[in-house]
Amino acid sequence: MTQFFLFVGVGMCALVLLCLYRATYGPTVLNRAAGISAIGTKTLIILLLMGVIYDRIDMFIDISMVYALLNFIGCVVLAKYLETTGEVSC
Amino acid sequence: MEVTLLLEATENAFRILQRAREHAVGVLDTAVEFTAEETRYCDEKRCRALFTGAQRKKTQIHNFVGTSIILFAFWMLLSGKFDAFHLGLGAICCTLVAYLFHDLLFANVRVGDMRIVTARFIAYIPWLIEQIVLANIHVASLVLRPKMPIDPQIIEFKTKLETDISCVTLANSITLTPGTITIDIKDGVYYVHALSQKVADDLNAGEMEDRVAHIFMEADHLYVQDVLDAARIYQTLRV
Amino acid sequence: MTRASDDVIIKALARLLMPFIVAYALYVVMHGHHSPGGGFQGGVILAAGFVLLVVTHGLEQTRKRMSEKLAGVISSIGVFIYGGIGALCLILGGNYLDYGKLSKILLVTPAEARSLGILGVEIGVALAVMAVMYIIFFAIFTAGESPEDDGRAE
Amino acid sequence: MLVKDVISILFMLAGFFFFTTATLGLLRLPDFYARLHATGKGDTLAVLLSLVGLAVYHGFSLTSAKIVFIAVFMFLAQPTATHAISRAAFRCQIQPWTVAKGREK
Repeated sequence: MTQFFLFVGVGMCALVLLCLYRATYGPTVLNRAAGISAIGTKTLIILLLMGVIYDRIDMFIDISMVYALLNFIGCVVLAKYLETTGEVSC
Repeated sequence: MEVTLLLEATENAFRILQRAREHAVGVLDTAVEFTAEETRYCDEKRCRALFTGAQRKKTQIHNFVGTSIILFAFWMLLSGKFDAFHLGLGAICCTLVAYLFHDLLFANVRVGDMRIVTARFIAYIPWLIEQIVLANIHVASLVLRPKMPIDPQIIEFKTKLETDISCVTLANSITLTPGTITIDIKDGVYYVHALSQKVADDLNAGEMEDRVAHIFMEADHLYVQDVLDAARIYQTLRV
Repeated sequence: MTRASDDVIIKALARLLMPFIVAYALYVVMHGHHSPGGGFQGGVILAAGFVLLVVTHGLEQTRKRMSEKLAGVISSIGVFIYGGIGALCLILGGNYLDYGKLSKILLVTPAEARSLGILGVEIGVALAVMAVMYIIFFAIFTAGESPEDDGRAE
Repeated sequence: MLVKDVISILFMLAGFFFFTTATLGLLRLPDFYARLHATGKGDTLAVLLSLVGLAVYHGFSLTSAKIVFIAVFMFLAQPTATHAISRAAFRCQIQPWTVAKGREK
């Protein structure tokens, strides 16, 4: 069972690398924001899988909750900043 | 001769006096009427101020207690330690947070119809999850086909929903259902990005809007609870 | 600074989530000694909650709950709590932040005194970190022009 | 192998499949708004399924209650974050990709 979670985690890391392409070469800053938001949700699951594999899920669940929270807040703040300044075409 | 003149003059003087007296009485009467009106108006105003003050105080206390209870349940879920020390810490923290943010969690919510809204909302969730699964299968089928058959467009429609929370529920439901995301809301007009003509037509049919309006009881008996609240508070004020 | 635009969705979500974010931050602070986290992390989450409130509800709504002056006072109180507990340990004859010595005045066993001392230090650190982050964010967001300073500057 | 494990594996695999389609959508779709379709919907359902799988594997305890809480939070927050980004783009007058524009190039 642990091995299955390990494989899922490795696959998730591969997906994060694919998202990283969008976050790096995305044509504008908005595409980068979308890519980073997608990376955040995948990282949330990777953290929980690490918790299951190391058998310390009660500890990792707090970390992943904070990660979800900060991902959301960062996304909203970035959107608000881009909307106020209007510098979206770089 | 002089006597008749004198008599006439006296009569004239009497008549003028009489008219003046009538006039004065009329003025006084209107003055009295005005004063009565003024007092009644003042009374009404004070009564209304008292009434709204009492109502606001009552909702504030309700909000404070409700927020504290919900936060304490949340704290116990997080903490997992049920000894007196940690529960005491939790009580202190929750009271502090509820004092700071008591007007945020329950803004524009009437206490009476909470239960019906919650029950209907829970009944709404399975339909929403079914829609989300359909949406994902739609996206997956689009992406896995080599030639993506999409025809994106932005559509606008005006909503009939009034309160904030129902607008939010409708917007997030639109985002989660197949082929559409909410882009903007301006003065009750939704701007929705749709992936193809078919989903745009589905959205314009307005099935989801009717469901959301049914959840938050916007179509029927919106003001019954207001009347009930007002009657109760007036009664306590009069006694 | 923030336009009075009708961003109903983000506003309503922030309204719903805000008490839970702050309660979670306080949980992270209070349970720092037997789960991950502690003063610094809890303070940062608290400050992030206030940042969300500023971004969605505007400056005035946030100032009503905590003004910049109050934040300055809170940051000083946080540093004072941290330094005070450390100095108290020095006075009671231990090293700096040697919590075991606190058992003489708290009337508990040294182990419990250590736990309570760590809790106190963490509360101090969290208050200081939260207030300083809040002040930094306000200074950036208003570009250094605080309306509270207007009277004194002229 | 227990029944619980099988259910957990099924949920995790479904979640992983939807994560994959969301990522492919993020890479393949032609336009910023269309990419948000993939991440906004795909990540929500995938996180939901994965968290349910983990909660089933862990069994009934306080930890799985916390996992359910994260699921509720993501359910609320992910559409809102999608809306926030797309609104920023819309207010800055970025026009969406259409079929006619695609043919010109």
